[in-house]
Amino acid sequence: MRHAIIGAGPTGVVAAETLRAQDPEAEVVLLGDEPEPAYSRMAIPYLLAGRIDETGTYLRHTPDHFENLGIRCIQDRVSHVDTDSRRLSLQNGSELEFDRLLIASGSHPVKPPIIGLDQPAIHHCWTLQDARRIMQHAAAGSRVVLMGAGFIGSIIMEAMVQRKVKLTVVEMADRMVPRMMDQTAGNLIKRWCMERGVDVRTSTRISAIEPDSSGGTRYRLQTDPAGEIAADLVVVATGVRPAIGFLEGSAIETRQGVVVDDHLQTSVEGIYAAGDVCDGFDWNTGNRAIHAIQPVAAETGRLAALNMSGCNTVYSGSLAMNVLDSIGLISTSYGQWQGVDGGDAAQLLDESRYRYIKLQFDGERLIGAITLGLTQHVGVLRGLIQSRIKLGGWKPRLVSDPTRIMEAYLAGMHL
Amino acid sequence: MGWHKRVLRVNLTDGSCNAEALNMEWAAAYLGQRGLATKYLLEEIDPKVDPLSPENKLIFATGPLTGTMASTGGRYSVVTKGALTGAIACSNSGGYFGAELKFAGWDMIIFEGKAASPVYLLLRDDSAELLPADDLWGKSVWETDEILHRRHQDPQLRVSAIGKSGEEGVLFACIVNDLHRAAGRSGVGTVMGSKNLKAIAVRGTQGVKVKDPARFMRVVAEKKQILAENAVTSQGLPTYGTQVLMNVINEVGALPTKNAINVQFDGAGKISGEAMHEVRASDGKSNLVANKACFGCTIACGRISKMDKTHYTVVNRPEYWGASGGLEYEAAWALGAATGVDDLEALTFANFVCNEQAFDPITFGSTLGAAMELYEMGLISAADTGGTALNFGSAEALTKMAELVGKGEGFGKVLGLGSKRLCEKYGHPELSMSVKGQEFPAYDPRGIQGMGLTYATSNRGACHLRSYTVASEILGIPEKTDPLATEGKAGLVKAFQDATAAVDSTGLCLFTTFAWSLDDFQPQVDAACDGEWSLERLSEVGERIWNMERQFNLAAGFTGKDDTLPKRLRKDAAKTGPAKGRVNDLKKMLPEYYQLRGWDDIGVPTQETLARLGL
Amino acid sequence: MKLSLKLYASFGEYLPAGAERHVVTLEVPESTSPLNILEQYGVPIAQVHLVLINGIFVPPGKRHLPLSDGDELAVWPAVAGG
Amino acid sequence: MMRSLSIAPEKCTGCLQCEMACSYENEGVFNPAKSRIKVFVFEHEGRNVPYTCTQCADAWCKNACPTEAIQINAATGAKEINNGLCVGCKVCTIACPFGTVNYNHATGKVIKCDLCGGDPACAKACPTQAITYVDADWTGYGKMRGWAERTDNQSSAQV
Repeated sequence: MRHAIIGAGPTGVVAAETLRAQDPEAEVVLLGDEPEPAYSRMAIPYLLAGRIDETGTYLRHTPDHFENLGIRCIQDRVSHVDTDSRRLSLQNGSELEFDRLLIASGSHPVKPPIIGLDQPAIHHCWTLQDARRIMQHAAAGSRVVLMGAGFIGSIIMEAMVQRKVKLTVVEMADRMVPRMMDQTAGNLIKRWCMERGVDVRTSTRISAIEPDSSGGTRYRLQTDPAGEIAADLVVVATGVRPAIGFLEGSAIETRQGVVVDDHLQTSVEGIYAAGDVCDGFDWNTGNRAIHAIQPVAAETGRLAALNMSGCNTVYSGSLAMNVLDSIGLISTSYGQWQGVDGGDAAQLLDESRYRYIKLQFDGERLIGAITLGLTQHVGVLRGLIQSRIKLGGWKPRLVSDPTRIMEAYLAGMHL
Repeated sequence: MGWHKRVLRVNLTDGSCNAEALNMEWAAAYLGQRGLATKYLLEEIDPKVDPLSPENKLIFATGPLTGTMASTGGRYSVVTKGALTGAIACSNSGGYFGAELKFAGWDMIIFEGKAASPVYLLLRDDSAELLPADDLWGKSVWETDEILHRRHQDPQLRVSAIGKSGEEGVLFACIVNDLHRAAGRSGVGTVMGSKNLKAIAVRGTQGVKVKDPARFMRVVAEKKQILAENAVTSQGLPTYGTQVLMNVINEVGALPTKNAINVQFDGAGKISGEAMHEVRASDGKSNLVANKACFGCTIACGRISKMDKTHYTVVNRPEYWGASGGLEYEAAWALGAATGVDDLEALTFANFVCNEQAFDPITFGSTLGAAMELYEMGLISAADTGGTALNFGSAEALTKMAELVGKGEGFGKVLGLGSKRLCEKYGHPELSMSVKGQEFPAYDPRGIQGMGLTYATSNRGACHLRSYTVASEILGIPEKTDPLATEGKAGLVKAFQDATAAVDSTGLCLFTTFAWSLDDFQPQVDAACDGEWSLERLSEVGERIWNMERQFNLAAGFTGKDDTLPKRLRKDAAKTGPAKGRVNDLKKMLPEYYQLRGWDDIGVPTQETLARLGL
Repeated sequence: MKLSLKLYASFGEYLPAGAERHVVTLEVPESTSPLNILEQYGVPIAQVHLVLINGIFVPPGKRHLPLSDGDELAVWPAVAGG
Repeated sequence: MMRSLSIAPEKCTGCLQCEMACSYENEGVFNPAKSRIKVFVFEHEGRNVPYTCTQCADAWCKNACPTEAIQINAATGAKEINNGLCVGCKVCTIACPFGTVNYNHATGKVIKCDLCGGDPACAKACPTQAITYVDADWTGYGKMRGWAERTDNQSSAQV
């Protein structure tokens, strides 16, 4: 039995290890297209900040980790999947047969339709190679424009601040991290960043990037509305999209990502998908969703591998959640933080201290939350949402004081 | 080490908060908490000042062992000139607040002046801010606690606050932290109210360090083991709390009853610690639901009670249905025996109200007892009280008056004067069961002679916590003495007073002394604090503190004449029990006491004594 | 002779049926001592701390002496308060 | 036999000796704010609940860690933070549904209970045996496990 895994990110690595643990005899092949040991994109901001070196980004730290586990690693890009002959075509021209396949190809950064993007010193911040290039250009005092204040944009701000660059952040939406934070929290994060010397411009669109004819900086960015921004380096962080291009023409059903069933199996038997690429379910809503986040990457990688090895395991969906550290201000979001029709919310706001907690309820259950400035016991929000605990008398107490989440959770266990 | 060596000085008049270095010379002589704060007060205010004027200061002080792992290391004291007494006031409290103050990096907070409008202090580590409290003014301690937790989004915030009684000038208002732990006596809450200071909310994340951590941990473990092996501290106190004394003290005929007209109370059994364990007929539950520790305490004597929801006081009032601080012995005595009320639930309710609105149940109960006597004499009428009949034994009178005092309304304003002023007002000053203006607690000096000397000489007015000779005279700790004898009591009182002053300056709880002696404190202090702390030095600190407090009172205008007892205790013999026919023989003990103290015959420390103690 | 036996705090469990508020009236032979009674009711002597007859403390060395008619015997384990 | 921390909340008096012992053992200072075990006080109910990591078998924190910084101590079974590998991304803090992995601003790393290498200071300091370190089979973790299973949607494997 040969298991092939496309993608050597966290999903692929967890899946490969799980397959090995489940079946010592099976052949496990891990395909990655980057010329690096398996590493974590999550760690890149810390590399940029100089807190770790490249080895600190590696997913596994034992030398010969994969070799010792008998996992064969191939560094190449898959160009086509033939579901009939169960064969992968690789970019170097060779082919690889498989019995079971996991698509864990992750995401690609989205390239916005802006004139002048294909010039030097304009980079995504996605791969280790991107990080190396950014570090080359992000010297102290240089002017850096960060295009996009989503999760990735916001998380690399601290690194940029630590590199002492002059940083401008440009975001199309009306607030920072719009897919993770509501208006209140997004605005607070913006104010926080601006107080730390970052020029944040929301509701602003970059229309073109032109060389700076005056020679003062490398580029001048045209924005709408209002004016020009000078830049020596532009970092493009305008979102990511599932990497499914190589599946074109295959029998595997794709929409936004690769469509899977409740066992993470695709439309083709024996072929599974997991991680960022997987068009799965939101556990909370029951709707289809893509959760391109680290915990889901690891969870789905493991679950898909269990199913591939014959251990029938139901995938009941993933919970959206995220944690963001924007220059020291820590925020989290969970589940349906926007709330649902007929649900109700509770919130506490202390703008002066950047403290915010918002809870969303559907009846007696917690279904989503946003926090700002909370670092203690924050995970229990997941526990409360995911255990579907009926809060009973604790709901009014949480409405009155939303900080008592840990007590609400423990009350169900111990009182 | 032990100390942070930092004092926060808060000037309420100009709104400034400034850090300053702790005077380590004074710390070396007075240790911390009670002793050190009193030294600051003595140096910084004129003892003659009106306690409710801006010139009085209010000091919150921790000890060097507060916030360490020493058992019971969570105490703090509030030191000021007492509103009730005009004497030195030092009220000690447990709960979590004291340790939190220490964790924030401070040994002491000195409040001076008076805020123009209500404020509270928000103290988070180094950050100290005075914030407007207009919206908190008029709120209870319980409401204030809840609002501040929510407002500052921190479940770990520890709040110490006054209730409405302290705002309204009830002279025995106290300061309540952690909802039901109180710096209870002498009107320290009234002083706080007079300064327009509603609350202190503190959160500390800096921790505490000690001089020799390895030795400290070893010694502390040894001493905790002593508490764990002692029958009182490992069994008696956790199971029955202080309230186990109700039957003991009634049995020995030393339970002051109905304003000390009697020394035994028929209803004692119904309001005892044992009764708190009994299953109620009404709801099948007991009054007591748990025992609770203060910070760091391995004894856990605190009572947590839940009321009977069908009791007349709380029907349709769910705010009183939750668990909260239950009856401790002194409160149960004051609210019960002193007033003749034997309804345990009514007592529990009144006690809840004392915590909720922050006033001292001892002075309240004793004052109500005096008012009841005046009422039965026909000197107070129902018209005065707003229609409530103040008969001895009336639970309704107790609970109604508790609520009125809590809010400082109606006849509660009059009761809020304390028994001394109340009895003077109605022409019978001798009916106030007080010394230096403060009501004595739950031990009748006719049945426990040493307590007569204790009350008469206590620097903060009558009090059991200045020399708890009950331990020896009744409980046999450390050894049994005869409660009806006067011989040897002067020495006993002095020894207890000095040791207690030292213990109250460490940051640890006096209740450990049921198992520990000063020998057990010494190595803990020595391992934690800079310098060498021998037993002799620690004892001397205790004696020095006692004499310093005496100096404060003498300078405030008190004299040896104030070292006395209410006439009733000296003239009216006990009617029942072992002390039947006896009065308190204070005059036999006092001269010997002065002599042992090295004071002259009018109670003034001699120059020799002062010089010996470095005063 | 008749006497009252009062067992308090954790000793309450050794009281015979019919005790109310920790007190029971007993009919005992003349010359019965406090120790006799405590043994009879199974009170663990090692844990006995306070023994009062009519409110007066009886030291351990005198707990074997006979009681008198009408005496009230009250007993506690180690307890304290304040 | 693997041992684990057993919590009996009904015995807890709320003294916080465990928090002090934990912070002293792990941070060298008496400072409950840095404790890995936390006592939650339920005033209204008169209950105190000590709470820390249950070292759950299929560790959510460990699974979510992108840098292999959470590792299992083979001797104790504890899930331990390797500070050298932790980059401070905090994903484990949101992934742990029990809320027992916390971010420490001062160090930029996360902290969690590591059973003190097999001799937990909290259990030693607890004066009432509300926290004990016992054979894993005896812990009465049933209730906790039940809860974990309810929370768990990732390991409903039908093996």
